[in-house]
Amino acid sequence: MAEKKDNREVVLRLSDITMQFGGVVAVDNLNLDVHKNEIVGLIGPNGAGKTTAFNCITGVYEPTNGAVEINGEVVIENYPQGKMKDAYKGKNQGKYTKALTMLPDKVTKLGVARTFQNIRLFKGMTVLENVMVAMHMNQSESVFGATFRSKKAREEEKTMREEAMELLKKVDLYENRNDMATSLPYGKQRHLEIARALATHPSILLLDEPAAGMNPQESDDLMKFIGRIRDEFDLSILMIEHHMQVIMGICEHIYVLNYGGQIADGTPEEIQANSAVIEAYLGGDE
Amino acid sequence: MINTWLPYILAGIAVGGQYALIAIGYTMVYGILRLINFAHGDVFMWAGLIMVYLVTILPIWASIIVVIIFAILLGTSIEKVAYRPLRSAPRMSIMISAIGVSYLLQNFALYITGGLTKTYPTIKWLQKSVKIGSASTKMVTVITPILTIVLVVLLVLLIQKTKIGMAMRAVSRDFETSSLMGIDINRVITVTFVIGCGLAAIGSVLYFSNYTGIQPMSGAMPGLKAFVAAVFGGIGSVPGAVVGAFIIGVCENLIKGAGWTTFSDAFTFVLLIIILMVKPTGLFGEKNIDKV
Amino acid sequence: MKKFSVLMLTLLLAMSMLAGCGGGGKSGGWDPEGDTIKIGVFEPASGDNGPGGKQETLGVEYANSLQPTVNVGGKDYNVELVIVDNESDNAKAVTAAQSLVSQNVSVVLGSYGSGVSIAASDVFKDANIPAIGISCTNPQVTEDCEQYFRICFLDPFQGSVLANIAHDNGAKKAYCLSKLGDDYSVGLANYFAEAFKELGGEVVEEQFPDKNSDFTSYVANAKKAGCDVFFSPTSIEAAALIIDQADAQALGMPILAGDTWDSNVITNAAKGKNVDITVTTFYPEGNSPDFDNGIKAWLEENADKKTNNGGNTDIAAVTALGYDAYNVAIEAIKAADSGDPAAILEALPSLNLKEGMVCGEVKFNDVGDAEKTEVFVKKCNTEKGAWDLLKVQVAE
Amino acid sequence: MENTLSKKTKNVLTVVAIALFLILVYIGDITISPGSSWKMMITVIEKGSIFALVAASMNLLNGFTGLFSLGQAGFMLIGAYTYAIFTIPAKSHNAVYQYFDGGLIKWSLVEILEDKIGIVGHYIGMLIPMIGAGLLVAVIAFLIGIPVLRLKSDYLAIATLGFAEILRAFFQWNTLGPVTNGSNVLRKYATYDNAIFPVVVSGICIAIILLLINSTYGRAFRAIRDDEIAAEAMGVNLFKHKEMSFVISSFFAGISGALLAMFQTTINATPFNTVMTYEILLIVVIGGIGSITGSIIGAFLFTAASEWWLRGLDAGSWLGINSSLMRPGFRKVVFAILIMLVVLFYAQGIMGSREFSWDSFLAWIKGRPEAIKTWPARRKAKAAAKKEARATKAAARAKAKAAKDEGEAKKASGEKLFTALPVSDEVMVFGKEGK
Repeated sequence: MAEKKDNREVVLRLSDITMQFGGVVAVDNLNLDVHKNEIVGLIGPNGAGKTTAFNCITGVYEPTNGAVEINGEVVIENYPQGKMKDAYKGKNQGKYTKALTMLPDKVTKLGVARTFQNIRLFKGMTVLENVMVAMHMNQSESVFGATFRSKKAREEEKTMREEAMELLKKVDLYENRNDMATSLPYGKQRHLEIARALATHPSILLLDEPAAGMNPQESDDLMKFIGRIRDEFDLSILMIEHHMQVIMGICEHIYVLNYGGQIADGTPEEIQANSAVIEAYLGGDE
Repeated sequence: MINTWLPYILAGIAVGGQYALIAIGYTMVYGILRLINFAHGDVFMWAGLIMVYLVTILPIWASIIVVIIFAILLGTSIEKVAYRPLRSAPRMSIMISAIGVSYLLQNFALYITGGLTKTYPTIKWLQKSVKIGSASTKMVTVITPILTIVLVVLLVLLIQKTKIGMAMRAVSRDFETSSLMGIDINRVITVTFVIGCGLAAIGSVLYFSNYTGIQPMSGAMPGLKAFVAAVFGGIGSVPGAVVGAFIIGVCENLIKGAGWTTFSDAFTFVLLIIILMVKPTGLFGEKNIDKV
Repeated sequence: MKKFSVLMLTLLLAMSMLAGCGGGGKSGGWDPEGDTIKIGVFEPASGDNGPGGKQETLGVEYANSLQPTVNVGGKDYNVELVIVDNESDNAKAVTAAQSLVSQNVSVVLGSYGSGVSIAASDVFKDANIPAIGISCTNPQVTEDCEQYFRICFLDPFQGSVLANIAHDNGAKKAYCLSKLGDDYSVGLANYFAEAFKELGGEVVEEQFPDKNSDFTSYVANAKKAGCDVFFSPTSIEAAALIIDQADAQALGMPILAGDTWDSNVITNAAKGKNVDITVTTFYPEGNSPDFDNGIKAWLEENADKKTNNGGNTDIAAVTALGYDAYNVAIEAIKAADSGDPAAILEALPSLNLKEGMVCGEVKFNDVGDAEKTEVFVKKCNTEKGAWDLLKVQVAE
Repeated sequence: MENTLSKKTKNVLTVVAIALFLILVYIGDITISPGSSWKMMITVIEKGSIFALVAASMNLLNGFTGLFSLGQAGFMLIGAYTYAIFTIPAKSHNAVYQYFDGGLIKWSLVEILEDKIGIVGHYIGMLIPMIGAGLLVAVIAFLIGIPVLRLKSDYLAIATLGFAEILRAFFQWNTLGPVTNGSNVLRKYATYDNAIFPVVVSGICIAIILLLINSTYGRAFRAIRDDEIAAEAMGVNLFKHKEMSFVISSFFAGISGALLAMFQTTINATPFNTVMTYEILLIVVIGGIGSITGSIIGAFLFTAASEWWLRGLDAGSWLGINSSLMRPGFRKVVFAILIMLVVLFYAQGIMGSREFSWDSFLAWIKGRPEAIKTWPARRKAKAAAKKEARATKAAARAKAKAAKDEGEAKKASGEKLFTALPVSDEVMVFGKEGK
């Protein structure tokens, strides 16, 4: 594995992350770094454990072993306990001794926002409301004040609305702000998911197959868009993607998973030349 | 000591066996459709009610057969009319539909019976008094657990060994994939309802032979308790439902025996909440992982 | 503007709320120009007390068939019965009563079951319509409700009679089983327990919840506690199940119950079983041969009425009381010489009826209760499936 | 959009409409004589408004937060008892608590405050226990919520249902008799005199629920309803918001319980059973899950139909139709069938998830003459569409059958039915486009 040299600070670090469901190891000893303002790609064939890795970072799953560091602080850590102690099939058992868990909303509050592989917009709400939901966590008025429309609540609602509008303008959805989220065309729904994630004021953005289902023209636009928001919002981005065009076009560093295990990492050029990766994609047996 | 508690334990085992026969319907339907079939208890009640009217024109043995057929037809038609059209609808809608069907069955029974309690026909053999140790009880108390266990063993064999049983297991594991694999989902569901309602009908014969009054609400409480038994045993698991039902039956009667009669029904729900908190998958259930 | 309108609205709401607490009801009207006088029948046709309510309604209907008109102010009016089902449910009773009031009834008869009567009493009170309780024996029905009268004896009396019967039969320890949330049941059990304790007895009290159909454990509890008598003032619904279990478990002690058990449902359930049932009641068959024969013939004529009576022509005490209640109402209308509820209400306390009453004379005291002094004690003949009159207990 | 009303006009319209309604109810209750059949309407308005409140509170949970809870009857029970216990006049205690030596609490808040500050105190004495009832219910809901809100959909439903039943048994417990009067009725407590009282209280409460739903918290609730996982990923604390919604909903259920106690004038625990919860749920469904307006309309329709309009079905004649089928119980059968029809064929209910607004209302009114005029044409079009749909369905069926036959033929000829899905077609892209 190629040693990675980067002087920027590490904002997200996965150490020995292993996720085992019953007897199946979905993610096997994943080590990954995302540096400040870096765009990192996570690729691998279907079922390689990419989304599971995302779920471990965002607190949806508790990893079976390993730790997640966000901005230099360990926020998630676990080791095989209980029944898993004997059933554990991964590496580095015993290396971790703490059990730190974090719910997804807390992870989001730490500045890690995500999108979903199968779009998960709020169906019963308008585009604008979808974005405003993501700002809810940053408002400070109590439910009582909000219900009875205290001065603070009105001000906060107003700022929220203005900010959401602003954001929608940036992602070209301003015209659609009052449409139902599900009535948007597919590509715009993807944009909205990203806009919604941005509304949580993240420093790290996790994109799960943002270009899925897009044609070359659309994915090209998306690529530019991702680059633009990275600069505009000062983001570090970790993305899962199957469109190699996109991955190779914008990622500075790429990690490759297969059957849960990490088979390679490096710059796009290195990955393209890596024989293990080619084998994984072409299928070694055939 | 044992003599004092014997009648309660006997009653508990009997009623537990009857709950078990109802609970199987709940657990199988839930296992496959992920639906609490609220109307199941009312199908049970209707099986009892129809028996009352049938014995006036048919001999007892024939009535029992017709009652079982009737319950099966009722259950499967409920599924066809009220659940099948909603299969792709949100889970809440199908549950509401189940509650609606339950409401309809109860009110229809209310109309038919005029709100009066109907006395269940006497099946002499089941209702004759027997003495066990120092306690005297009805024959049905002795028959119920034996019959229940025999039926459950047969059912488990059916699920484990036959092709349709395999299909049922597949569907309960993964609804969509099994339908892609060419399993006729509708047929599997129909068979599930046939088994569930048939057993409920047998349960009704035993239950109402023991507690001979039937009124429109007669199915509601046993239904809820049977459902709790199914959850307790691990929903989707037939042996689990049976074990759960026996435990609930016995505990309920012991609680009454201890003088806490006000809480005999509430106890079931306390048990439910404890099990949901401590081990939501029940005694024999399996863990499900939500996909994100 | 928005603020202003919100303020206006709040003010308006606040004002109207205060206003809502004031105000009051008004008396209903009876139209003398018409040709009918309506009598409301407030009885359960479904729920726990459905069977009893239906039998009571039969008595009213039979009386109505004998005397379908009443002469007021020299004009004959048809008496129309307006029957509503209170579903044996305290919550539904209020609206059921309200629907009677809204149909302009002049007087209300009923109900079987004390709970629904208590629940509805405020509706009749607000509308100022007289109500005649038929077999609601709980004292609370007529207390503090000037509009509620009653033509049967009360539970404290019945309870002490029953306690005496138990005591006279040598019982030392009594098992009392009542139904949770049923005022009649809990009330009578309480009066019985009080009286029985005064006589030096011991009482084990238990209650069973709504919708319960498994009485196995209660019967077992009575046996376990070593009681000498099983007292269960319950609805007919529960009664049949209790009898069944008592037989199956060989209860081995006499069962004692109140007026509700005086029904052919009980005798049918007890037929051929090994149980010993004694009840107290308002009327024994055979006390008034004219009435007995008349109603039996009437039941035979009307198949659906017979079904409501449980499929045969045995006469329940509540049917006889229902018959009396209708006649009391007619007499009250005559005495008031008006179909106006207020006038009838005024006329009722002065009534002193003996003629035509099959369950003894009716004369109301200050509270509005007819002072009945006779209690009939019946024992179930399990061979024939019929009631045998044991004795007539007269209050001192 | 050109003929929408200004905000100002709408507010004026709302105020006027509500004021008019309240005045009508108030005057109606005073002037309509008890013997008039219109009196039933007043009763329906009282009961309907109480059920509108509890339905709205249930909708807040089920329709707006996506929590399928069936505990509403249990919460109403606590509310009703709390209110009743503190407002029974001192002199009536011995009569009410006759089996418990007059009970433990021997005073009435209404009387105490009335003595101190006169008639105003009387009303305050009614309002305090009513709000107290809501608060107590909220506290109990908070405690219940801690364990049960971690459960998912139907498990949550059955657990809340279970809690409601436990509460019911608890309130009937004889040991608590000195406070709750055991299983016996509580009565003689203070009640309102005019139908306007429950209407106004319910109205205020429903208005608060509406305000909540339209606040940022309401948005968070709806986000949870639409997609729990996404909501959580957007920083919405699931447990906190579910608990919030559960507690607030229960608070209003408690208030409506107190109102129901006043309406009924006597209460005991028995009727607060699962059937009552089901009825509230059906109101919500008829009105439309996710529409407060719908819940209000549903509540009035449900109450009016079951207590008033359909009563004739029980008595043997209805709308001039006489039938021997119409005997006691028929009303409920008809009613249950109507409900099933709504559930199966009109699943979105009356309002769907829409709310009332003057614009749509006026548009609807304006649309009526046109709609009536074009009705025959639309009916024709509908029939044609139906026919077409039937035809397409038949065609699809035929096609499916053909496909099936083909499949069977293939199976017979030994061909594989399922071809493996391509694992990754990206390889091609990878080879060609890589930099």
